[in-house]
Amino acid sequence: MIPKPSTIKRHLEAIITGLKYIFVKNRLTLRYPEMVQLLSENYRGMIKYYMDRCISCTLCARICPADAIKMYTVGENKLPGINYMRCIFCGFCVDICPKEALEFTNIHDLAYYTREEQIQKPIEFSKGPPKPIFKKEPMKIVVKLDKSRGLKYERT
Amino acid sequence: MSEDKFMQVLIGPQHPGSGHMRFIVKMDGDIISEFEPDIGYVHRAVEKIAESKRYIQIVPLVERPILADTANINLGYILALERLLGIDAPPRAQYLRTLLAEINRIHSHLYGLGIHGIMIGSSTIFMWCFADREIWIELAQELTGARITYSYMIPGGVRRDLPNGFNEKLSKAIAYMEERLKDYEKIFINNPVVTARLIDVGIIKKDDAIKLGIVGPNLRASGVAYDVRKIEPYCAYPEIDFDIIVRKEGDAYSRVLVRFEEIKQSMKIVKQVVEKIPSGPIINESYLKLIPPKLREKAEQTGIWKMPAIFINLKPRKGEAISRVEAGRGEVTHYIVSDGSPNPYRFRVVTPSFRNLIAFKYTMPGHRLADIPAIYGSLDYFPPSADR
Amino acid sequence: MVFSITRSLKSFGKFLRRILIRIIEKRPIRDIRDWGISYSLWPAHFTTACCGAEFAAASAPRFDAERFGFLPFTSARQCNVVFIEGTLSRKMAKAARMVFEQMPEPKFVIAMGACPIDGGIFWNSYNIVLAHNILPVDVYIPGCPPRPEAVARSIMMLQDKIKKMGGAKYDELK
Amino acid sequence: MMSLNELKEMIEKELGALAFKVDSEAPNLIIINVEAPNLFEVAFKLNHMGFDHVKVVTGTDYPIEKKIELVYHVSSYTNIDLAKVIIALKIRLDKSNPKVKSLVKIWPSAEYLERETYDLVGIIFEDHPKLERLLLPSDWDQIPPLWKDFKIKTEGIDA
Amino acid sequence: MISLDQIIRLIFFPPIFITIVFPGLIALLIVIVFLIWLERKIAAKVQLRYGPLYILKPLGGVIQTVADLLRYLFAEVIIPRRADKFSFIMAPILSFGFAFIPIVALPISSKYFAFKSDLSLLVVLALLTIAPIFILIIGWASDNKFSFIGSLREGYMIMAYEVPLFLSVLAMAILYNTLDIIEIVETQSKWVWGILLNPIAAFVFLICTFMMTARFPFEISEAEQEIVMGPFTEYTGIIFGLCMSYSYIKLYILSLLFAYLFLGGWYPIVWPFTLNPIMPGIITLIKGLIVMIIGIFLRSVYPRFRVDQTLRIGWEGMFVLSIVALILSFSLVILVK
Repeated sequence: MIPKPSTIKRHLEAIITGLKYIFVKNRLTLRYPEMVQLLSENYRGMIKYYMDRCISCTLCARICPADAIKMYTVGENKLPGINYMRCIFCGFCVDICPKEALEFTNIHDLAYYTREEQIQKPIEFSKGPPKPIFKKEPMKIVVKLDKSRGLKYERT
Repeated sequence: MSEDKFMQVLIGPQHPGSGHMRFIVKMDGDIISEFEPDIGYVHRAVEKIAESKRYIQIVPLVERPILADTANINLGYILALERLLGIDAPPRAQYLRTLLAEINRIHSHLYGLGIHGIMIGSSTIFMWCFADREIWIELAQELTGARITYSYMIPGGVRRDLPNGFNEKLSKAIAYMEERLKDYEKIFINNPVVTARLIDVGIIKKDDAIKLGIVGPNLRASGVAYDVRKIEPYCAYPEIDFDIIVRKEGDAYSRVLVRFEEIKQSMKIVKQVVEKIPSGPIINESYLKLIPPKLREKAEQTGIWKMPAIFINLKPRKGEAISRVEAGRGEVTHYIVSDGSPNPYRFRVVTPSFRNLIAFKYTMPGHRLADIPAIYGSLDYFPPSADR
Repeated sequence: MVFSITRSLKSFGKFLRRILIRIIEKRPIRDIRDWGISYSLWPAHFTTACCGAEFAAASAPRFDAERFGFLPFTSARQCNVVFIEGTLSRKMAKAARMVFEQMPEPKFVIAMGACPIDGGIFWNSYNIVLAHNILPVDVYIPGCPPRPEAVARSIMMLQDKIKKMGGAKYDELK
Repeated sequence: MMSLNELKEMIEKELGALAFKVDSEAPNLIIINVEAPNLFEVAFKLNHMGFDHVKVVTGTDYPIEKKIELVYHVSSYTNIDLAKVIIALKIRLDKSNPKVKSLVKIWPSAEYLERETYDLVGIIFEDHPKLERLLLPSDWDQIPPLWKDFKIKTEGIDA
Repeated sequence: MISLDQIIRLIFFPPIFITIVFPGLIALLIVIVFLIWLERKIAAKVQLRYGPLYILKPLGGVIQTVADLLRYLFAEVIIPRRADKFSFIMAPILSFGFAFIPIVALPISSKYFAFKSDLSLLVVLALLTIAPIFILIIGWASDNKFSFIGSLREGYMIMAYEVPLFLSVLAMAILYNTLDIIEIVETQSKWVWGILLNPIAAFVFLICTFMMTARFPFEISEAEQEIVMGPFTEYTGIIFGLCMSYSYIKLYILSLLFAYLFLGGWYPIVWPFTLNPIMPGIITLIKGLIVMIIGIFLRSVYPRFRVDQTLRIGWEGMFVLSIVALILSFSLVILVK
């Protein structure tokens, strides 16, 4: 098989393209523990619950597709609590709440060592999701789209 | 034939080239003589669970199996449901649906291309595709608030309006992508090793493609110009100009090329959508008036619409509806049988991957062991969606 | 005669191994080992379900888990982490157990996504198995699917756990 | 261009007495009810008309009537006119003995769809090239999961 | 009582120094650690990301491979029940050993070498060709279908690369009129580098090197997506570490050989390298490293060929080209005379 000229050209093109990327500044990586992307306001992350606004209408528990929200009896009221082991972050509960007692937060980067700590009863639920722990204060960045580099990260 | 002549090789499910399935391969030397896909490793009983769920709760449920292409499968379900409910989405919502569906098609195709790349050994194209996929995911996240499980379309409309400055971002993304696709061509599409691996491998002839009933880009690569977006236009597609990409060869390489060209077509559609999008409400009037006025005012400012409480108890008429939608990997068919209660009586979804499954059995024999990943990748098969 | 020799050889081998483990479990060597393991977590190529898409995104350029020395690798024999990426169906659970058993000690399990933790939206399916019922899970990542950042966080948490608790659990030899 | 009604009439004429009821439902559905023994012949004729592939095979359980309804959704790739329509070919089978002749010989595309229906609904397709478990584990010993008497657990909204 | 002087003299005694220090074991280990890291890093750069980083952030994670080796060292060694235990353990060690032995025949400079032989080039090549045979044994001993297929592929690959490799070396031997590596380098310092004299032979040698060491696009015997890890599928722990470094050792030796044959070896010697007879070796190493880097860079450009395509390249491409290289050498020799 004597390679045809076009084959050689295509080999060269592929190698040159590869070489080009070695020398161009183009990294797309969000260095996660050092940089944290500020998700937009409407990001459907973990949910914060305002106990004072809640009217115990049970709509959130009834729409939850994964049966993650359950109504707990607290004193005389029935208040929602969430089970993050099941939550699928569809945000239906927030969207159907007529009193805005549930609200999205943009926290969605948590992991746990045990299963038990992922169930939040109403009182814990109203304290909001736990803040992710960082060893060093991370740099908060926003994502911008860019014509030449795709994604660009800018400090806020 | 003596048993000794054949060697049975079991590939998967823990295998870098198998995905969530197992291949039972009978080998005659290096040549495959029998190929049987063994699926069901991700069977989660979507159809059974759906019977225990309310109609609105099925929206996230149908998305899960076909995670790489959630918007399209969601759209198909909503279309079927709307047919049963007898309502329609306002024009702006139709355009927004089209927008998300096309953005999703782009990143779904990039996903497929990337997986195909790694299957034949090119880690670079995998990484590139997954990198550029992030740009479209970022855009979709801006629009819907989630990375890939959008749950964006609801009966009678969509959940969120177009955010500010979206058009500008989109045009930047398209400009970037067009540049990048040129590099894709150089390093992958035209790479002599890739062409050597893919050309004339895994040929599905036009007649066979029709007979086996395969769908999507795989069908179009075999020379059948079938695209639900043209055959039975839904959402905003009737008003949008785009081409169906068809190739005659039917081999693995042409399937790659069809997908590659469809990315360009999708970008063309997305451009038109944001130009033509009309103003107006994004949820059907009949649901809109059920939202408390205070929340409605707020939603008009923020663009994040609330759901009316009736969504818990959607009761469609008694009867059945079928809808088809062209998803990234091909035609998705949803079939709902309703008995008038708030839960569906029978919910059936046939995903493109399940219909493409048959292609494995009839294309693989006669090829070499090394061709399995090359053909598998070119079919863009997504096992969870086949198993449901 | 031959049997007794092999038996004594075997017991001698066991004895040697025990001594070796004793030495390894001593401070400086143990620290070095745990440091090495924590920066060399190689998950097996074993996608159980759809969370694999986000797992791939976590090793893809934008989130690049390889920064932590995290390299998805081919065969279970050479890996030390098994990522349960989404739902474990009954069929897959058998495979998952097998993959886990094939891996050499020390090995770790991360359950990714709502499905393997508590079923997620599929909690009432007839065909799923929960990860903690069949495998000793070290870290749970909630979400459906979890964000790639959460995957990176789980890797960091696992590294912390290894450094704190020690990498190896040579249980059956003790 | 052929309207839905024209096509319906054409199918009625073609099938004659084989189909006992032909319905059309907007925008794209034609429903043909068939007796089980006639199914193979009807399918043959439809295939001849140009409906060349099966999209969906569905089995629905109706426990009160003790019937299982089997639906083939059929359409065309080659003929653009026919492609715009989906045909639902419906057969009612006894739940005690859900047996029907497989259509794989006419529509090879039905192979895995029928096999799945066998797996999940328990309909036995005679002459099917490989009627084995597909999605369920091979040691599945309960009743087919998509029957209504196969109950899955549900939870209330209270903890 | 052995004095310090004696110890130093012992260390710098060529046969010991060459096997243990440079280009032997220690240098080899450093090069492998560096090379695997670099491979991941280069691929990462082309793929728009960082690659290994946090293990040693100021230096870009250069000791990543050390961590991996440590993990291998402390991992449990599993021997499959159905495997042939003796050959399962011995074959990787022997293949590692036979891949390693040729280093002894590599000279550092014209004054510093383990032994001088008229046939040192042949010794290197002959020893290198023994190692793949143990890969075949590995495949048989593992009792795993993927290992078996992988080792068969390795066997096929031997067919593809061995003849062209030898022919291209022969072409150079004809040009230099010797089989002694030292003489070859000396001859090049008088004329020009071999790569300019016979570029075809250099090209064939390079491609065959990549085939022999399973670099992309010829990474066929370990094709991940097809046959998992090829022959090494069943290996765990430190034995797998040996298996993994096996192809890098071959790459190391063949790259050094390429430097000797085509890039002028340790010439030109400039000032700091004239100080002692070991220093010129560094020049060879740098030249060899360049070849190795080309090899590992190709990973980020190419997918892999099929085994039948590689055989075709070997026989229809490389074999023909190596014959052309032979003819070129002959004609050059005749022309000069």
